[in-house]
Amino acid sequence: MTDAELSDLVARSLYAVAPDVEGEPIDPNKSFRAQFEIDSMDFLNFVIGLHKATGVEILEQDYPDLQTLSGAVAFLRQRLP
Amino acid sequence: MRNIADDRVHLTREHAFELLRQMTRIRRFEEKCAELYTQEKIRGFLHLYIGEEANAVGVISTLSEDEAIVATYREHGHALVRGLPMNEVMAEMFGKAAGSSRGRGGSMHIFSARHRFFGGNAIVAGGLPLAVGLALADKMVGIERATCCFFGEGAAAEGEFHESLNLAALWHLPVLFVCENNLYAMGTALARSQSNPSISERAAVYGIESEAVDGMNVVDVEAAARRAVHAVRRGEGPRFIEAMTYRFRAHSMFDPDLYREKAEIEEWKKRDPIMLFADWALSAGILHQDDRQEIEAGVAQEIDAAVAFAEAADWEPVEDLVKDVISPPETVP
Amino acid sequence: MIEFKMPSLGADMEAATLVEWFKAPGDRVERGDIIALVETQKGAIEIEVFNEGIIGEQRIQPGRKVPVGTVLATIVGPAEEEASIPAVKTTKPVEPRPQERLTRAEEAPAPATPPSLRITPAARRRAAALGISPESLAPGSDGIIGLAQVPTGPERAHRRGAGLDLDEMRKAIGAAMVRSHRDIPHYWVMHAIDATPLFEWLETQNAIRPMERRLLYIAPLMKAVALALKQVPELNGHYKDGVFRPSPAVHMGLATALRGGGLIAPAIRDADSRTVDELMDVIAELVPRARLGRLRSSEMTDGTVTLSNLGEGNADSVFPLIYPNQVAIVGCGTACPRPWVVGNAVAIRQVIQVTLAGDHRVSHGRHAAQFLTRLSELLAHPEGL
Amino acid sequence: MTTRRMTYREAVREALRESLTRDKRVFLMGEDVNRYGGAYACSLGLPAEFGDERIRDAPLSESAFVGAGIGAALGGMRPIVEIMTINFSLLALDQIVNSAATLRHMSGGQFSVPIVIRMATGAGRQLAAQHSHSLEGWYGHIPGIRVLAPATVADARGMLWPALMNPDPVVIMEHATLYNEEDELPTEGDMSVDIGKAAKRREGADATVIAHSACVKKALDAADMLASEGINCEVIDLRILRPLDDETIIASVRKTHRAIIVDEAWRSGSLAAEISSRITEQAFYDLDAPVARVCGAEVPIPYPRHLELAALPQPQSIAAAVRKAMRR
Repeated sequence: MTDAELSDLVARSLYAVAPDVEGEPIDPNKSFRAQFEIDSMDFLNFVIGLHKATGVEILEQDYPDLQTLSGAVAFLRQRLP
Repeated sequence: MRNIADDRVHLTREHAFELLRQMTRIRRFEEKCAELYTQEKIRGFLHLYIGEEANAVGVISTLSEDEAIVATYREHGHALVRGLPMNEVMAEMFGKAAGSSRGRGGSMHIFSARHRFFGGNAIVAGGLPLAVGLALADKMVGIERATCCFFGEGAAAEGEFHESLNLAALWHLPVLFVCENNLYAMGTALARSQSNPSISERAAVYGIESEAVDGMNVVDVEAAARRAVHAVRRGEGPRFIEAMTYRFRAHSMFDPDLYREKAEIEEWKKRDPIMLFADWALSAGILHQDDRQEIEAGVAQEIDAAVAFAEAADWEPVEDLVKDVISPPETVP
Repeated sequence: MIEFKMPSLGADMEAATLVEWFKAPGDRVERGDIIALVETQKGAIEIEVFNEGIIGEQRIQPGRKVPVGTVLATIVGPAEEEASIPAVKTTKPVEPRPQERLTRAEEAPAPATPPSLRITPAARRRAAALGISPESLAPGSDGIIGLAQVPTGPERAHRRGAGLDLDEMRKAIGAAMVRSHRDIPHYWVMHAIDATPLFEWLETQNAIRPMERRLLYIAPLMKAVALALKQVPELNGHYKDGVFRPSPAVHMGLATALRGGGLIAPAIRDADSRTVDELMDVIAELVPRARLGRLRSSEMTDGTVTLSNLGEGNADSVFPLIYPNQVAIVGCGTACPRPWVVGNAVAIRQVIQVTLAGDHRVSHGRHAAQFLTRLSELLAHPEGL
Repeated sequence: MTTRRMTYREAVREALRESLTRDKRVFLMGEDVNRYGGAYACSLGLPAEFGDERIRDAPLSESAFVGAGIGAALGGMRPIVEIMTINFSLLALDQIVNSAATLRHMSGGQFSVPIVIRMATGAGRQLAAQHSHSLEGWYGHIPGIRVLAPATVADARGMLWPALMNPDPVVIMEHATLYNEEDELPTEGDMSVDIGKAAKRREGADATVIAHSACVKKALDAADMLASEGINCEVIDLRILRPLDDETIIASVRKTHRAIIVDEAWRSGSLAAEISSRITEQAFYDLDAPVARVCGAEVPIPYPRHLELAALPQPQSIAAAVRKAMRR
C-alpha cells in the first residue's frame, strides 16, 4: 500500500467516527484532537476502525503514535506486511 | 286488606282503620318534613300535601299493586300509600343514597320501579303523556289493567293535558286521570287562569266520562275511583275524576301565601279529611278512640325510625355523579 | 331548653326580619302553633314551632333582621323545670364536597419568542424538538411559520454540529444556565480522589480485551458516580414548583461537548443498574449520535443528574452549574499524577479532583461529603464495579 | 356477495320492516305514518304488513305522542316515534329533554327508556324557514340520549336495529335531501352497523374535513376538487353526534395537523363549535393552522334557490376553507 493509499484510509476512518467533519482538509502534522476536537471516545472508535480496515493489532501504548495523520501513516506502514 | 275487586266501597272496621291510618301517615310524615326543612335536613323545593290526603288514599286503595302510578312533585303521600317504605322516602327527602331514587331526585322525584311508581314529575302536565304511553303498552300487549295519573288543576292549562286526553280517548286507552283540584296553581287561583273553571267538563268534551267528587271525603273519593277504575279495566277507555280539594299549607315552604285569604283557609280546615273521617267513623261506631291512639302511636314510631334511618344513611359518593346518565356499556348491544 | 331559631324556608332565604311575636314569655306553646311573623324577600310568613313548652326568653325584638339560624327565643320543655335536657341538635349535614381540584397550574414557561411571532403550535413543537429557535426560521409569504417552514429533520444539517444550529444551542445553554444561576442556590464541595487503582485496573483489562471491548475510564467512573448517588437520594431527582421529587433510578446526563462549540447532556437511563461494559456500549453509541443531533427526545429530557467530565483537557477541577430542574451535578477534572500521602510516605498517584454542586433547597454540604466519600471508596476497588 | 341498488328511503323502510318483524314490541308511531305512508314515504306499504296498531297514525300532538312513546317504552315496548321535521320536534322537546333524557339518572338508575325517535332534518329543498333547519347540535347537547346522523344508505339501513336494542333513548336524524340517494347494499346478511364510532370516508394526509349527514357528500366532492390541486383531504363522517367519537377525530387531526369542520347548522353555539373546542383541547400542539368551520349562514333558511344555496356549506366553500388552512 502506498503512503497516499494509507493516508486515504486513515482519513476515511476518521470521517467514519466524525462524519460531521467529512471533507475538511487534514493537516498531517497536527493532532486530530487539536484539529477536530476528537476525544477519547472518537479516538477509540477510530482505532477500532483502523484495525478492522487493516487487521493490524493496536495496543493502548501505541495510541500516542496515532495522534496525527502522518504518525498514523508511519505506524501502519511499519506494521503492515 | 285492600279490596280491589269490588266496584263499591265496603267500610269494614278493618278498611276504615286502614284509610285513617294511611291519611294519618301522610299528615304526620309531612309535618315532620316541614320541621326537618327548617333544620336544613331537607332542601330544595318541598311541596306539602297536607289537606289533600283523602285523594291519594281514596284512589290508590282501589288499585292493584301492578297498576302504574304517575304523579307530580307533590307526591310524598302517593308514594307512601303505594307502599314505598317510609325509610326510603325519608332518605330520598334527605338526598341520601338509600333513598328511593338514590337521593338524586329529592322531594319532587320519588321513583320506584318495583312499585311501578313512575314519579315524581316536576313538569306540570309532563306526566300525562307518560301515563298514556304506559296504558298504550298495556293495551298493545293485552294486559287488562289501569294506569293512574295524578295531576293538579294547573295542568289543565297546558297543551300536554289536552293532547293526552285526546290521545287516550282516541285510542281508547286504560287510563284513570285524577285531577286534584286544590284551586291554586302555585299562587294563581283557578278563576284567574281558566275561562271555564270546571276541569271535569273539559275532559267530557273529549268524550271521556268524568266525575267531580268531594276530595275532602275519602269515602266519596274511593267510591268514585272504584267505579272509574273498574270501567277502565273493563276496556271502556279512559275515565276522569276531578277531586275538589284544598292544601292547608302554602304551595311550598318558602311561600308567604299572599294570594288567598286566611278566612278561606280556616273555612277549608273545618273540612279536614282526617278529622271528618275520624269523627264519622267514631260516631258510627266503626272505629274507637283507642284505634286513633294506636294509629298515632304506630305512625310516630314509623316516622322516628325513618328519620333515624335517613340520618344514618350515606351520601352517594361523588365518584358516582355521572353514573346512570346512560346505560352501562355492558348492557348496550 | 330548646332554642327556637329563624327557620330556613328555602334555599334562597338567607335572612328575615322579625315583624311580630304572637306569643309572650311564659306562654305555653304546642307543636304547630304560630309564634311569630317574619318578613322575607318573598313576603311575610308566619312561622310555627315544632316543640311544646313554655316560651322563655325572647332574644330578638320585632324590627330586627337576622340570618337564618339565629336564636329567636328559648322554649322550656314541659319536663324541664328542674332537669335540663340537651338542646335539639341541628348539626349541618355533611355536604359532599365538589371534587377538589388537584391539578396545579403548571409553571408558566417564559415566553421564548416575542408575541409578534406568528408560528403554529405544530411548527413550534417541531422546532423545539430540533433545538431550533423559532426566530431563526423564515416565515412563509403570509408571515406565518408553519410546519412547512421548519426543517423536517437532521438530514438537512449543515457541517459542524450537523443537524444542530450551534448558535441556537449556545443560546439555549445560555438560557438554561442563566436560569440555573438565578434560581438555584448552589454550593460546591470538592474532593481529590486517588484514582490510581482505576487506571491500573483499566490498563490490565484493556491489555487482555479485544480492541472492540476496550474500556474508557468514563464508563467505570460513571458507574461509580451512579452507585454513590444512589446512597444519597437528595442529589438525584427534580425540584419543581417548590417540591423535590427524588428519582428511584439514576438517569445520568453526560455533558458532551460538540465540535464547533455546542454542549449537550443526553441521559443514560438506569446508569446505576447497568454493568460497566453495558455503559461503555451505550456511551460509544450515544456520543457520536449526540454529535449528529440525532438524540431522542427522552434522552434530552430524562436526566435526573449530570456528569461533566473535563478529563481530556488540562483542567484541574471544574465548578459546574446544575441543569434545571435537576438538583446536582458532578464535575471531574483531569486525572493527573500528583504527590499523595500513602501511610507515612509520599507517593505519585493519579488524582482526580471531583466537585459536587448541589441545590441548597434540597441538600447541603454533608450530603455532598457523603457522596464524595462513597465515590472515593468505590474507585478504590474498580473490580467491584 | 350479491348486492342490490337501493335508495336511502328504501333503506329506512327496510330497516323499519326488519325491526317490526324481528321484535313484536316494536311499533311505529307518528303523524301520517299509516294512511299517508309517512311524510317522506318511509313507511309506505308497511300498514298492510303490520296493521294499524303497529303503524300508528298520531294526531298533531308532538308532545303527547313522543311522551306516549316514552311511556310505552317504560311499559316494556320498543317504540319508534317519527317526527315529521326537526323544527316540529321543538314541540316535543319537553318530553325528550325533561323525561326521556332524565329518567334513568333522576330515578337512581331504575328506569331506562328504550325509545327511538326519528326525524327529518336539514335544508336544500326550498322549504323555507320553518322546515329546513339543522338543530342536531341542540340534541347533541343533552346528556342521557344518543344522537345518530346516518349519511349513507348503509347507515340508514343499519342504524335502526342497534338503536332499538340500545336501552337508552336514541334520536336518529335523517337528512331530507338524502332520501333519494342510492347505493349498493348486500342482498342478505346482518345489516346492523356500529353506533359508537365515526367513520373515515376518505383517507388523506394534508387536512381533516369533519362533517355529518348531507355535508359528508359535499366534503367528499370538495376533496375530489382538491385532489387535482395536490391536496389530499381526509374526510371523517361523524355518524354519531352524541357521544362524539373524539378518538377518531383527534387521531386524524394529529396526522394531518389541520381541521376543517363542516356543519349545516348556524355557527354560533354549534356542534362545529363543540368539535373545534375538543380539537384545541386535545390536539392544540399538533395544529399547523387554526381550526376552520364552514357553517350555515346565520339566517332563517330562505325560500329562493339561490339564497338557500348561499346559506349552506357547499363543496366550493369547503375547498376554499381547506386551501386557506393549507395557506395556499
